[in-house]
Amino acid sequence: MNPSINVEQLNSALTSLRTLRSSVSQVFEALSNGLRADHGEDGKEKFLLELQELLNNVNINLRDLEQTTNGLPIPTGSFNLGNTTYLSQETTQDRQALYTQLVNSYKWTDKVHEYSSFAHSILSQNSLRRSYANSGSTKRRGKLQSNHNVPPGQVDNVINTIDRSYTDMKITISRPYASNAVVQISLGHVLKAVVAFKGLLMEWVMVKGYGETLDLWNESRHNVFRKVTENAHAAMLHFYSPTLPELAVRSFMTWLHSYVNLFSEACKRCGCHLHHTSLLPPAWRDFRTLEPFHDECKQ
Amino acid sequence: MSAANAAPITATDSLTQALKANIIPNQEYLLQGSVLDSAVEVLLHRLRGLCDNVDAGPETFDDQEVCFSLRDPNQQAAPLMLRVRKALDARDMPFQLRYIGQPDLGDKNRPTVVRSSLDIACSGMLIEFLNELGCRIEFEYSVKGYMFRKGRMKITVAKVFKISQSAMPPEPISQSYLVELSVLAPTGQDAIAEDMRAFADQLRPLVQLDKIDYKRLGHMPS
Amino acid sequence: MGVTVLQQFPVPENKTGTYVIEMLSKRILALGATQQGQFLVDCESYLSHPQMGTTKTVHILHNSEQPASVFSILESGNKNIHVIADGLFDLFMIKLSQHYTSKKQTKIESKGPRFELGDFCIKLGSVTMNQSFKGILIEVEYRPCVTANAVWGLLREFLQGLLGSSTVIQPPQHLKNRMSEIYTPIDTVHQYLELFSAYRKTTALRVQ
Amino acid sequence: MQREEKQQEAILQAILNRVNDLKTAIQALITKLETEYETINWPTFLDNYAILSGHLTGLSKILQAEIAPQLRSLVVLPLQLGCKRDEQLAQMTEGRVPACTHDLVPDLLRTKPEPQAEQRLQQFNHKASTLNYDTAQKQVAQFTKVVSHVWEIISKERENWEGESMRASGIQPTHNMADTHALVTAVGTGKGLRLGMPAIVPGVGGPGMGPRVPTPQMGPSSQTMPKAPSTIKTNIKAANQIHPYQR
Repeated sequence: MNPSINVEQLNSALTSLRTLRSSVSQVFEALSNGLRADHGEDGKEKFLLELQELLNNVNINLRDLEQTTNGLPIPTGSFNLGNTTYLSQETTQDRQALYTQLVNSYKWTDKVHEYSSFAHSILSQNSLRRSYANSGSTKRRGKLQSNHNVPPGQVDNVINTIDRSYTDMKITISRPYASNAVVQISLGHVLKAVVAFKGLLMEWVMVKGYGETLDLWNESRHNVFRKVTENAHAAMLHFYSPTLPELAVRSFMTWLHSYVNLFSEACKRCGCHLHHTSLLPPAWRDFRTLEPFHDECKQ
Repeated sequence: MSAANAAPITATDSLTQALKANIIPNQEYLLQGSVLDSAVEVLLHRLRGLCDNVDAGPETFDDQEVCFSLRDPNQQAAPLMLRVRKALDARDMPFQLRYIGQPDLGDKNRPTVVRSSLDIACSGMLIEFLNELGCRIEFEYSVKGYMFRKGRMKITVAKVFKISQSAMPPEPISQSYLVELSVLAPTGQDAIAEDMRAFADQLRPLVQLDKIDYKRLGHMPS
Repeated sequence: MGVTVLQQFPVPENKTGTYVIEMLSKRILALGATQQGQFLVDCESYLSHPQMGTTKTVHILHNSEQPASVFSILESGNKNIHVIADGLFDLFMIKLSQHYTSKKQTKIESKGPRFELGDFCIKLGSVTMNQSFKGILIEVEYRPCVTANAVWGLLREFLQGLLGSSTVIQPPQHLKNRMSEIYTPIDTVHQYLELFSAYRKTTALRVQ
Repeated sequence: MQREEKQQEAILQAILNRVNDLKTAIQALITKLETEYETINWPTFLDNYAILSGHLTGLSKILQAEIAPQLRSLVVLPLQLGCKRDEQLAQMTEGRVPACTHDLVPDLLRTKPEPQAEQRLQQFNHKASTLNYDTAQKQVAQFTKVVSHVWEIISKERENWEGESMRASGIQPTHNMADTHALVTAVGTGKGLRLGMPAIVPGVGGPGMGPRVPTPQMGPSSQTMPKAPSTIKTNIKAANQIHPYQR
């Protein structure tokens, strides 16, 4: 929108245009009606007088319009009206199907607004801060680079270094969605995992069995790997460190690597492979000692 | 739940059922021909236009076929011929074990060769298995070419090579591509043969697909 | 496909096979398992024609867990060569009937209920040959794991829990030298064949 | 007696139906010719003739068959002839025969060929019976020769015509029978593939070469007459142009 256009002026110009139009239509109306009974005897002259008066009116109105339009600033360049330009081309409202679209978009924006307000209220209570957006200290904000905006090359470097340090854990990087890495990990013949990164920030983990097909969203069909996935999410959040993102990834990978003995090592606490109720092997690894425990035995 | 807990039927029973219902494709309808190397591009073009899998382009294959024979212990019947086909370009695919019966050309009115055929996908140590079973390798060759589909019909255009013993590049059998049009179907579906004849006519005069009796040709003095 | 162990379960002197199966089913259901249908493993053996030289045996096995497959194991001397094929392999054996003849009276099968318990799959099979009851085979599969040596301790613990801690559980002969390899369905079939062959040698226990 | 009468009636009815069919077909043909001669589609018009001949053969079948022996023994005796117009007869014949006159009756009730025709037929019969066996044989042979020659020409033209599209654009034959047989035998029986056997030199001494090719094809043999196609083509075109039914 061009700010230099005075809306008041524009309004008055439009009003004078309207009066001009109505006066012109009065002229035509009088003309079309022709002589009427109330013109009386010498109707012809009266009629002509009336017509003259009306035309005078038109003249006056036209002058008014000219004056107001002269006062308007000349717009620079053409207006960009967007899709509304097409409005002039199709006048039947039904055929434009605008109404439903408008209603839908209104609903959308309404929903977005609602959700974002909910999200805001929830996030503001959440102590687990994974971004700097509201991390209090304004001083640190400037110095630190955010760890979800890291060049892909650096991410590759970090992950490849981790890959090289394990012989029985193979890590491959792919980037199916733009620049963010999706990392596939296969750990011996025990399990496969897929980790979605945002920069150097781990966002999602899914653990599956050796024979299963890997994807980001479908859960494993085996109970034990569903439990491991659950624990891996906990670990991902536990290891999160905004200041040292590399360390977070490295610690997570070390932790994940400890699952290499998922089936062969017994629980450190109860000494059994299978927990007597859940019938699961020790699917929890201590964050520091990496010792295996059943979920139920870890306290 | 009770229905799910019903005892599974034995494999033999289900096979007998399938045999009774006549749903096992054990007949091969076959037409054969060849096309000179110089004209193969034209043929491929035409097939691309005629066949179903156009959008994906022609499917290539590179197979090795080993032909085994198993002699009759009573020395009465002709030896059993078995063929094993393995894909050289996709090593993790299962082997294909084929039993092919005597070709039946029938009279002039029958449009295609009909022969009984069993196609079995096999994995594991098939070659060793057949060797231990008592089979002898008769000959082997490799075929490399293109595969097309048109409904149930399969059209292959392939070059046949001798397997070279040394590191030499494989030597082609002739200056032509072997063209085969075949359908595997259960017994008695002779209508498909007419379709095949109609399709073969569309490839004329580029390729002459015919019933060819290799047995008769093989015994002809050359 | 997870690692599977096949275990023979001794039938006490004065009990029938049906009784033992029922007892074991109750025990497994008490652990929280659900029954998921029935299973069937069968085996038919073909002997080579005497004029073909040394006798060779072809065992054809079907497993309802892999319903579209036919497992064929050729026994020649001390070598076992297996081929996994699709269902038409049975027709192929008919073509070979001149060369290999079926020993109908040794057709043997194991069938019974199939349970799922967490990641485990347990099958209680009663073995019959020629309609005569031969014994009980328990198949336990732990599905998440693919190598036998990693999961052996876990499986032993489970089996001992199921069958009583006094049971001695040894890895099956077939698995002993391939403990670190990836487990495939044919390994299960080999185990069945081993035990089926053992049953064939013993005389029939009693009519069920 | 009654049974015979009934039979006779049925046969007459059948013949009458056939004749009526024939009549309507002829009528339709005539109407078409008279009313639509400007817009007529000649191939469909020719179909009408086929219908006619179908009806005729149907009729003659009935007459030839021995199902009507009684009819042969029946006699039609014209009792009275006259020039007076007989309204009933005219109506029955739809105005075609107004009276039973001396002029028409011999033709209508004729059971034998015309005397002139009979005479000529006798002449031919006589000629045929007196013909020498050898000469007859010779003539038959000659005729067969001519027919087979024409047949040969036609089939050869057809062969060339089929290959026309290829050769017109200058493309060489695209397949070779010898190669086909070499490939099929190699794949089928392993000829040339077995160890220690000499390979088939492509095209030389391969199976199926020479005159023993089972299905004579246009493959190599048609190369012997490279000029023919063009003339044939023009001939066909010319024939098309003078085709009477082409519009």
